Amino acid sequence: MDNNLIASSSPHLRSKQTISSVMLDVLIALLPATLASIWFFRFSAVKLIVLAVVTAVVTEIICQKAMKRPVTVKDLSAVVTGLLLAFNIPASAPWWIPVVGSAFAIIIVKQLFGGLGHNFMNPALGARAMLLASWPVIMTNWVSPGADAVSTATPLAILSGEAADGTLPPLSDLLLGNIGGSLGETSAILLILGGIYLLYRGVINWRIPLAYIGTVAVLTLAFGVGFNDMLYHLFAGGLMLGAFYMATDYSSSPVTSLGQIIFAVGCGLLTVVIRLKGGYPEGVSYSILLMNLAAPLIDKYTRPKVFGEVKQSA
Amino acid sequence: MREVIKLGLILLLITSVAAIVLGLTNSVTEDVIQEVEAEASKEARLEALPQADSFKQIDEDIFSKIKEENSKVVEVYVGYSGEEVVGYAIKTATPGYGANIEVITGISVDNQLTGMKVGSHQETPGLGANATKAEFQNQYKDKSTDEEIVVVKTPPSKDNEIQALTGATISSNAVTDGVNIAREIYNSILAE
Amino acid sequence: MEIGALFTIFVSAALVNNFVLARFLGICPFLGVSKQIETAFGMGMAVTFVMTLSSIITYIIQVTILDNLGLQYLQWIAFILVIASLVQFVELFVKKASPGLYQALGVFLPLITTNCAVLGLAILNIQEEYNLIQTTIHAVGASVGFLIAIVLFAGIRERVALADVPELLKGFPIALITAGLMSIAFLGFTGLV
Amino acid sequence: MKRFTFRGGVHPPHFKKATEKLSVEKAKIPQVVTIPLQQHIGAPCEPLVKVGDKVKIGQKIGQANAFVSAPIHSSIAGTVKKIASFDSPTGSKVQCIVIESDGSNEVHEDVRAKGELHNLSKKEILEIIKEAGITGMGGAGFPTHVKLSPPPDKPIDTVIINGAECEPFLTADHRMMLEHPEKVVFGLKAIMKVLDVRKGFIGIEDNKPDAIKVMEEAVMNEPDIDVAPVRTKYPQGDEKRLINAITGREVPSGGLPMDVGLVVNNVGTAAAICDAIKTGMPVIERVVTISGSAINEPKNLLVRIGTSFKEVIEQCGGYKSDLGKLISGGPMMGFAQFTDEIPVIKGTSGILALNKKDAKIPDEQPCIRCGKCVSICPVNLEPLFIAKFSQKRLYDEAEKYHALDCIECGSCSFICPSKRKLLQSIRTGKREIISKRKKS
Amino acid sequence: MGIFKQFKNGLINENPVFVQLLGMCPTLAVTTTVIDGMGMGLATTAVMLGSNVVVSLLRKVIPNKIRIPAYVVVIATFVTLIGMFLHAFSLDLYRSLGLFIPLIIVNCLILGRAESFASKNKPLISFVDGLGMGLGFTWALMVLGAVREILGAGSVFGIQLFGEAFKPAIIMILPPGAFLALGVLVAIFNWIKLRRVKNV
Amino acid sequence: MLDSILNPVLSLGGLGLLFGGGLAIASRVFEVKVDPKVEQIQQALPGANCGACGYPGCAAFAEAVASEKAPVNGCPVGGSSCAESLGAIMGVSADAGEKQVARVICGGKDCNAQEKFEYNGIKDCKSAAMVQGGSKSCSYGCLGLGSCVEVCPFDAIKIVDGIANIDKEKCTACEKCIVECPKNVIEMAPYDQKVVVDCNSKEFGKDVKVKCTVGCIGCQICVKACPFDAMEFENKLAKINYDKCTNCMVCAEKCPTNSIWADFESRKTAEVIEDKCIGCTICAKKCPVDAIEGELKGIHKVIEDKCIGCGICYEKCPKDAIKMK
Ligand SMILES: Cc1cc2nc3c(=O)[nH]c(=O)nc-3n(C[C@H](O)[C@H](O)[C@H](O)COP(=O)(O)O)c2cc1C
Ligand SMILES: Cc1cc2nc3c(=O)[nH]c(=O)nc-3n(C[C@H](O)[C@H](O)[C@H](O)COP(=O)(O)O)c2cc1C
Ligand SMILES: Cc1cc2nc3c(=O)[nH]c(=O)nc-3n(C[C@H](O)[C@H](O)[C@H](O)COP(=O)(O)O)c2cc1C
Ligand SMILES: Cc1cc2nc3c(=O)[nH]c(=O)nc-3n(C[C@H](O)[C@H](O)[C@H](O)CO)c2cc1C
Ligand code: SF4
Ligand code: SF4
Ligand code: SF4
Ligand code: SF4
Ligand code: FES
Repeated sequence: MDNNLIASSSPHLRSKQTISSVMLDVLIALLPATLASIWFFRFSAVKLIVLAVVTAVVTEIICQKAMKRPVTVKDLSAVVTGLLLAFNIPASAPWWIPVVGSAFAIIIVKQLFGGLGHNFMNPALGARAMLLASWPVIMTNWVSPGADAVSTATPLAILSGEAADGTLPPLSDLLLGNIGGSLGETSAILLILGGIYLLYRGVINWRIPLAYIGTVAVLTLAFGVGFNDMLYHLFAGGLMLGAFYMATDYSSSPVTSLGQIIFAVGCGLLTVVIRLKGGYPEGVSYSILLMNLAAPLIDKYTRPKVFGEVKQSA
Repeated sequence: MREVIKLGLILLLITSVAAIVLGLTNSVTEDVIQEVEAEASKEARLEALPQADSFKQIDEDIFSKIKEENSKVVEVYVGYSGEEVVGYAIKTATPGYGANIEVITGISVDNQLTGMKVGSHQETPGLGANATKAEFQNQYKDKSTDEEIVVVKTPPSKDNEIQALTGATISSNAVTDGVNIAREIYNSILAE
Repeated sequence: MEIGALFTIFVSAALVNNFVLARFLGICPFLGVSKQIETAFGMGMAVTFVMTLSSIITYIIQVTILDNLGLQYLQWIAFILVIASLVQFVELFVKKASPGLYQALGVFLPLITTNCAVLGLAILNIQEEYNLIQTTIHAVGASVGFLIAIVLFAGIRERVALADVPELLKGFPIALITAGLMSIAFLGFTGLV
Repeated sequence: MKRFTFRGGVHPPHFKKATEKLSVEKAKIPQVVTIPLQQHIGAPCEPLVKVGDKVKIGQKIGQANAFVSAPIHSSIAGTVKKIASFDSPTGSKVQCIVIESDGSNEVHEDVRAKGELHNLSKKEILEIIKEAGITGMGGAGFPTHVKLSPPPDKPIDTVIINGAECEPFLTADHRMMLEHPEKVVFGLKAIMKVLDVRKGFIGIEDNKPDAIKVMEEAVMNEPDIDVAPVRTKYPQGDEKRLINAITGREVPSGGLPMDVGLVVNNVGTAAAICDAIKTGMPVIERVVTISGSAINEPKNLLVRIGTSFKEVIEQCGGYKSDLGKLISGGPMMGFAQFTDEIPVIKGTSGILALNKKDAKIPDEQPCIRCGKCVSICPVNLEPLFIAKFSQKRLYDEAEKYHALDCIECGSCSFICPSKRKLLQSIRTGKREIISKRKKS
Repeated sequence: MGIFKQFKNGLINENPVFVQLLGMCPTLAVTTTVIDGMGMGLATTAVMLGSNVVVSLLRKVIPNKIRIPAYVVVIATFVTLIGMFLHAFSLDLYRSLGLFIPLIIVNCLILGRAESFASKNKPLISFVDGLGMGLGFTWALMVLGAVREILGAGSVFGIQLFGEAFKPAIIMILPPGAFLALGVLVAIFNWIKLRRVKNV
Repeated sequence: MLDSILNPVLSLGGLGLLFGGGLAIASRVFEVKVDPKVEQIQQALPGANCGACGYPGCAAFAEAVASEKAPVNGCPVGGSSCAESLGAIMGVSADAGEKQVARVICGGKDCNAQEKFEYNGIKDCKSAAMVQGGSKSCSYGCLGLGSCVEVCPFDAIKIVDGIANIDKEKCTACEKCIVECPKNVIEMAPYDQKVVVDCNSKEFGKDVKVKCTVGCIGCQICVKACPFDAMEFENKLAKINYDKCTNCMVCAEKCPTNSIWADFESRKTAEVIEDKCIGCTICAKKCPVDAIEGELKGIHKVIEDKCIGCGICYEKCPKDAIKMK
């Protein structure tokens, strides 16, 4: 008893989960899909993923040094951002696309707002939208999987009738990922697998993915899309990626349960509207971004009813 | 009440002075503006139909017939070289990526496209907006009016094909639509 | 007038060509009065009211006076006069008639005079050769777009105000960057309808 | 088995293994006790003795002059040595009476059986509870007789005995139920009689199946009393959560259990009532769980009030070498102490000594808005926002987010992956809000 | 304040764009190129010179109650005049500035200067104030235009700067680019000012 | 020609008349009384209604200024001149009286005071004070976690060696820090005050002694030492009556624990200007420490070693023959 004791405010117990463990879980969940994309797109996938991740990490370090803040790359959030950004670019993209994108994601979307948890917008998606607007040709040059990477159209582009010359691949290819598209939006099965892992680990909850995917399914049918095409809408494109990994991004989605459902339904609605009525064949990223904008409002107006709260009667 | 009248009058005075100044200036610049505008549109038409040296708006009743046939036509000018009719400059507005794209198509009386000029539009700079570039517009030159013009993404292999702007198929299609409408109008109404 | 075309005008004005985020109209109040959701909402409602009313009145003036007398060149000055007076008149009226409404909306009215969204809208209506119904729909669409943008913006700003934004960027710079990111998201509406 | 529960909550590791199988041992009677004159919520007591006075076990030495207060009794026989301020486990200095034992263990003559339950009137029972200085043994230490005198406009229809013991490490209530089920039932019946209530529940978390079984046997012949197994989840033991779990009623925000016709008492409280009636012995000792990673031999001890922590811990084999933190109470709600020279009081349900590693709370990282704190808060609050507002000194905003409804259970701080000290910020905010309210 | 100081005031210390953030709409809308920025800046300057002088001359005549409508009329008159001249003599600029020419009327910068400065000061100094503010506005617009044109189109004044290899980021000439560029520029401006204060 | 002038004049003039008159009437009809101050402020504002101040228009801003919710320099359009006139309207002139500044009355720097435990929590004094009253062994001392630093709008506070230190040049006496500090260890003292008791402990001397080497132990030596009766005792703690204190610094010299701070460097000694001295002996009589000697009618002399620099002689000398240096 001669040494000083430690004292702190209760509670004196903490759970084991930490930021890094959460982010590590996300990376683990993304691993199968990452391997698949490397399998399908060979070296170009490796190149893009490595560049995106390394740039994200390095910019984060530089930024935090410049702003004289503690360097927190160990929390792995920059790695997640880099990886997800890489998942959002086509395999044919030149080397500087992931570099510019990651830098934009980390600096403009994340660090300028104060870093982890303070950004109101999903960094990877913000960067993707920026890249898409800046270099639409590069960002929409989809190639088919395999060594000989020829230009193809994505299933959604074919569905929307934009690419008149394409034929729809069989659904099984869609599930496995043997289709044209960006690095990460290929294999629906593996993405869902990873998603289930995240659900199991308690990193994400069921609300956002389920409400999102459900809304898309219901609305595509309601818009008069046939059942079979509806399946394509679910498994093609970035819906699984978006629903499990990007709409669930902590920073940019609401924290309340009701809010998360509203958020996800909004994402679903916008996705369908953009896909079927808008200017792009794919609507996942923009719909998530748009709902990101609404997240603070949603949070504010979906405050849960406090236990025992009595509604004031006038 | 006195104050009300006073304030009203002062404002009246100021607005009147403003009106006088503007009226005077307008009477000076009005003609200039009209001239400049006319010059500008003539130049645009000229780019589409270089053979002509003067333009006249087409007769009302023919124009209304054209309008009936296709409402996307905005205006039709007859091009003269001296007294002789050498062709037509047909302005259309077709929906592009951003908003309507105005296209002036020049068609000579010998069934040839003499040129095309993209006017006001709201396409994305660097993408759809590249439709205003000469390389793109020149593709339409000297094509026959007989066949519908088709947009392809690869270098054209047939005579009636033009290559789309990279990454801007929608804009390319819209522009080509405009040209095709002009072509059809010419074929169905003007050629006689 | 078919409903579909009107709907197109509405959606286009509200989302695709959002007045604030795509057309850059009404930026000053957008940046200035967006620190809190409640005030932003009040501003948005006031703008909606004034834009709609002034669009209709300027349209009538254009058709009955300016076009008739060939005085199109007086359009700008006439419109601004109309708008300025209209706003002031409405403000006076509301202040007297309903202090509650004044607190909610009226206080925003003076700010609207120098809001280019109002004048811009009035001029655009004429430029686009809309008729009265289209003008009204366009005005409502544009103001709803303004309302959406400013309320979302205020929501985000309330959140950003609590974030550890670097000192240098506090205030306007971060607000502008926020608006920029919003504008990127709004690109998602391009090509809609 | 039907299990009751509430919305939210967390699952901290139990750590109960160390002591749950150990019967309660009687601790050595200390040579010196330091008895604080305020061990309860409410007004402090006036000392009834002077330095030099002789006192006996169970003798009243502190007089409660206010209604919300409870008398204090001597836990040993001996001489009053000092009356002065000392540190108490509640974190402030309190006036204490220091008594040195004379080794006689003489019991005061007032301590005698008060009669049979059915012979005693409500008033009499209440008076017995009051005079025995019984206060809530569940932690807060609210004088029980006050709780049992609800105003006439608040009819009570149900009593719940709180045997949830959801705090990790603690097993005092558990052992009490296993070893003296009859006392608990007796206490409950006494309470039911005072309140004229038909229905009684004993809520027990389902990680104590043996206690559930024993209690069920004990109430076999009591048609009005049911054992209600509740799901193991923190803070199941909070009275409002327990009420919600067992009866489905929601105590209004800012209200008390009696607003929905309920009274909740701790297992230990019930047992103390039993003792007070059957033997007349006031609260002079209580069961304390001594555990934690820096304790050599964790134990459940029956400790005299006023014994110093140090002495208690010595009876548990003392500290392991790397003591880091000493906590009075459980790890979720207990108070960290800076010395072990503080007395056990009526509300001390546990003494935890953690080693350096367990003592250290990890550094805060920025909130990543994972929303976990929101989804587990048993009161449906949004801890991340309240904490943020409080840190930015926006106390009005914090109040709008219902900061004052926080029950300080600490679940949010526990669950946060960013290790944010949410509850500490919320507490700061609450304090500011309250002091502002008082000013205006 | 001396004449020169008044001039410099608008250029730097109270720069309408970087410091006061006034007239944001034209600032953001017409800065896709340096030329447009300059055109808008100069047009605004011209209007401000005119209105400042006239308002300053009339400052004793106009009753307080209707001063705002009166100033608005004065400004609108000048804007219309500028519009007419641009239309007649510089059609291209007129077209690319488009809607934002009439909107000069509602640029708070102009009304603000008329109200807070010209209505209280003599014509000469009002003129200088207008010139300073106007040129301050102009250079800011040009800088913004330059940044956006270089990054978004790879050119300045329409002259291509880089070879084919440079793929300009189109976003810079789209609306988001305007917000982002201005945000960063204001931050840089603040930073420079801060450093100067520190060094002094 | 006539048409092209007449039409515009008629139509625009008509509009002008209509609106000018209309508004004038309307403003009469719909008149609502407003606070004259608001009106005044509104007159002084640019009236651009641009919203740059964050309020919806000049009127709203004016109201906010009038009710002191907005600062007088809140209008970016109006600039400094506008701020001045608003300031004049609002009458924000410095209030009379001696300038006060805030001062942390604790000397318990890292090396002087002990920690009673290792605090493991939020770096905020209010929050820390809620854990066992803070980790400093003295429960009255500055915790040094710098909450006051954060709230000071003028950047006047720094944490030096574990306790807060206020720069009196920067302090504007806004009292924000006083409100914030959970330990109530910040107090106002006159700007010119050169002697301050740097301790806040209300404990008994012997308790103070074990906790802090520079705490006031209540020995009352200072009370006896003070020649001007300026030292008082309150709650077992020495307290200077600033009205009586002459900044002579004797107390600080005498305090056995050095818990009284004094700015010794600025200490002065009196000196007799020989030319002016008429030998009235007033100074010698008044000097509390008998540091002046001299014969009646003779030139007086200050004994430097004895002089404490209290300045009494300087004040009392009828001939201004004493200077302080
Ligand atoms: C920000 C942005 C702007 C675009 N602008 C145009 C445009 O102006 N014109 C156009 O045809 N396509 C534009 N597109 C591309 C279309 O969305 C679509 O991908 C393209 O027209 C399909 O043409 P492709 O088959 O040549 O790839 C734009 C895309 C983005 C992301
Ligand atoms: C978060 C929290 C957890 C609690 N856990 C328990 C518990 O496990 N056991 C218990 O008896 N009381 C617990 N309590 C206290 C009860 O709410 C309640 O005060 C007590 O059961 C009342 O009985 P008493 O007055 O006899 O102490 C807890 C309180 C809070 C706020
Ligand atoms: C300030 C205060 C006043 C209370 N007043 C009453 C009361 O009037 N009646 C009652 O039955 N319980 C009252 N209680 C007791 C509470 O119901 C509760 O049992 C006690 O606070 C312990 O609960 P806890 O351990 O959950 O905090 C009061 C508690 C506090 C803190
Ligand atoms: C479930 C989950 C999903 C995430 N999704 C994204 C994402 O879509 N984009 C991204 O940049 N970072 C993502 N991150 C990483 C991290 O939260 C992100 O960098 C923060 O937005 C930065 O504040 C995710 C993290 C988690 C735990
Ligand atoms: S649990 Fe922690 S990280 Fe998650 S939202 Fe709450 S405070 Fe933020
Ligand atoms: S906010 Fe309060 S009640 Fe909710 S989890 Fe945190 S400590 Fe418990
Ligand atoms: S003076 Fe008060 S607020 Fe400032 S650091 Fe010390 S204890 Fe904290
Ligand atoms: S907060 Fe105010 S009183 Fe305190 S030091 Fe700063 S300026 Fe002085
Ligand atoms: S410049 Fe457009 S609102 Fe101010």
